[in-house]
Amino acid sequence: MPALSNRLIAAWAWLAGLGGLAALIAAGVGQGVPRRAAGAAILVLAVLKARVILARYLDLDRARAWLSGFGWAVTLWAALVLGLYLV
Amino acid sequence: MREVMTKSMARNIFYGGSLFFIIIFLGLSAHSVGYITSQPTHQTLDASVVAGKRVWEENACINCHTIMGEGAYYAPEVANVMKRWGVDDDPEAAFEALKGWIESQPTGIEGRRQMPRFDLTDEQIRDLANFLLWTGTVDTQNWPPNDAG
Amino acid sequence: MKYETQKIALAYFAVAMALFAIQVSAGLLAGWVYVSPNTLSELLPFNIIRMLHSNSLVVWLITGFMGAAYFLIPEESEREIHSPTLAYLQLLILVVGTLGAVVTYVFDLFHGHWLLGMEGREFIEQPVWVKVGIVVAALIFLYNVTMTVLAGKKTAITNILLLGLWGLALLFLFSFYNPGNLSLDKQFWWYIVHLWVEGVWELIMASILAYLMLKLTGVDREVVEKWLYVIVALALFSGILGTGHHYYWIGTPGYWQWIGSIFSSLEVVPFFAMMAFAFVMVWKGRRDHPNKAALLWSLGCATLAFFGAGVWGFLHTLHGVNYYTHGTQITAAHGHLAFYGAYVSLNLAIFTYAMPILLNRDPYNQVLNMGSFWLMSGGVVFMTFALTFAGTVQTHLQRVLGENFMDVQDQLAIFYWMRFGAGIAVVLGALLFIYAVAVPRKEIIEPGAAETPAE
Amino acid sequence: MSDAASGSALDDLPGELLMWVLIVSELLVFGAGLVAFMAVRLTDPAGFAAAQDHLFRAGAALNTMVLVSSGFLAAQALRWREAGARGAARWALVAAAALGVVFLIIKGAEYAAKSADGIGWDTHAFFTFYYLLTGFHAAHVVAGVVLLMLVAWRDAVANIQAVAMFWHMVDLVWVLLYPVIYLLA
Repeated sequence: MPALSNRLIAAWAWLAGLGGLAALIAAGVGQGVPRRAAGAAILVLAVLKARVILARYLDLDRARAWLSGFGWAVTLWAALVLGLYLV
Repeated sequence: MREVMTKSMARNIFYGGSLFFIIIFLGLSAHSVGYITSQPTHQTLDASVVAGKRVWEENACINCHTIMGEGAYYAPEVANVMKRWGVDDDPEAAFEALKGWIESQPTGIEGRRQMPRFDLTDEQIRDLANFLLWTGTVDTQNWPPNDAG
Repeated sequence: MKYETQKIALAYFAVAMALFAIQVSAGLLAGWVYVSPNTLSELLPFNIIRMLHSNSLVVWLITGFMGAAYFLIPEESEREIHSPTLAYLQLLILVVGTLGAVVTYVFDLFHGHWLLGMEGREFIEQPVWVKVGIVVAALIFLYNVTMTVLAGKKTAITNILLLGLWGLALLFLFSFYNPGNLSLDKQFWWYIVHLWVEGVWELIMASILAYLMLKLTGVDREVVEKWLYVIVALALFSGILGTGHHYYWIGTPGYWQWIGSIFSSLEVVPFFAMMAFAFVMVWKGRRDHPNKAALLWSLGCATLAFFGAGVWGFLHTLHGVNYYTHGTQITAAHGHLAFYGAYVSLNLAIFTYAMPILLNRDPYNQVLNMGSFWLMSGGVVFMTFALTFAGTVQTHLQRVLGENFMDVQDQLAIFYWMRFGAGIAVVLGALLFIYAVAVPRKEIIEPGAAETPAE
Repeated sequence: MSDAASGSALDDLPGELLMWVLIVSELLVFGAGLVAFMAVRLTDPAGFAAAQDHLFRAGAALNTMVLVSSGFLAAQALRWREAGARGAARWALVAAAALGVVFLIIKGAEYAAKSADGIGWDTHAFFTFYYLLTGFHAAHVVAGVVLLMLVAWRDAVANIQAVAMFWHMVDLVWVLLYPVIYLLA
């Protein structure tokens, strides 16, 4: 088997870790984790995961301007969702 | 300069993507047919209602009226006309009201929109009334917003 | 004209323009009945006038598309049309069918007859025998053009055009299916109406527009065809599920409200892309084509389609809005500008481009033609605004306040007068257009003269 | 368009431009759908929360792992194919597709459990959105599995790249959809 890409392995590890963390936070809501803070944290984690996919899987780290453009769009979207969640 | 788009790939994406959406659309269409035919209104669809629909079509009613909001916009909505007339729970009254209406046309009043005189038999009027009563019972997600149609 | 059989298009365009004249005249008459309702109310009631107006529109647009196909396919595939005889036979069938439908409507012949009588579902009122004739004509047409393309060069333009025309014909088959359940009837009726105008017709439109851009601007075929794929991809990706915006209130499941709202909101994107495409091509293009009128119609088509089909469609496509505006004059406003911008202008663009070539007389007097563009477009745009205001007032009075339909209509009289005035401009523009392209104007032009004398 | 966009920022985008058009369109569709979901939730927060409790969160978390792992394999396949390792690339694509099937099996089990509980799309507004959004996403997964197998067979670099981009888009949509539908209590 040819060598695996370390950058992709790192991306995969990040995605797995962030996803697991989000699941843990959500599971903790019944056990004392404040609901609103948990919601915010879950959405921040979602934005981070999206950025990892855009940068590493979709190779946008070779086009930084596009990466930040997509990053902003996803962030604004998450802010909108969070706003709707918190009102 | 790097080629940002090749024609063959553009073609493949077009055909593949269209196929994808067509399949989803057909799946949802099939589901909708199943939904419509499982509604109570599908059970109450009797021969008279179907005959009434035919009367509706043969006289090109839809080219003045709307039914469920579709048609011409020259004359009132008819999907809820029986409710507007207050006869939606009484087929006999619905028949009488419709017969009275049709036979009083055209009014000939100057400056008023004229409904033509349609020479319908009592049976045809009864079928048409049943069709309109039936249409009023379809679950249209609460449309129209009010009795004005 | 490089290929002899391109001449077939001339007959198709002539029939199309004759029907165009009938269509706008019937429209004007209907507009007059709106302001003076007793007119002809016993001889030719409103519903018959409207059938003439809408049916002749559909038939002339399709005849124009077919003529356009006969005109551009020989050039694209570098082959003569497979069989000119079949092409003329097909036109004959269409003309007989159209006349048959008109006579049946006007005199209400064979009332209620299953084969000969008028069918009475909106836009597909043709008697069954005419429908069969349409299918036969469509089969002849598809056989003829497909054989031509298969024997010759295959380009993206002909591929997309053929796909659109095949889709048009196949979807028409749903006009033979008329279930007793009104909800089912409507569900599949939209398979024809929506999947035509917001589906396969867009393919035809985009490919003809691409052909015109190729000829008028001299931009590379490679570039034009890539754009074409992007546009048609966007059109079908949004348009197919966009059908959901007709499934809000007809007894179909509630989920269509969300599918319809989201996908049909995106239907504006392909129209924007078409407009961007047309303007970018003209800017990029190095060719200074003498047929300025064809260029004007092409750009006008892309622009008005964007506003009529795109923007005016979006205005009332979200189900929360549509709940109140459905079936009001807002729909009429959208319908008029969308059909005019997308499909009428497209046909007139290809007529304007092709007629001088077919009649072997270019360059020619374009001022009248360009004048007709501004007159007609101005008229339709004004009509659209008048009907949009009428629809807004109607929505408020009837749907929000619950006032009686006829009482509301009486209050809209001023807008209907404005619409009638706009209609006069449109009819004059249409007649001017037909005159400008059909009547040869003998002009002595020095070879290489920079300008036509009329300019 | 290459001509029209010469020297423009579009040249910087890695991969087929039309794939990026597709990615943006899909993000718009799902983004709008999720925002609509959150907006409708405001009309009945308690009902939405109660409905959400019927969801199988552990399965969805597992599916996140499945999809991002599959995405990894697709990305790795492209690298390998570019480096000339065709055999390895093919196996990675087949494995990515297999994980897609695993995703669908878990999703199918989830739908079957809902159905067994008598829950359908019209039980509650929550479930209408749940089925529309996850169902539309699952349809993309089905298409992705077919495409991955297709390019494992017809393995030109451009083909693998386009399909990998599609697959990453499916991933991307899932990491945005999963938290909103399953986790925001």
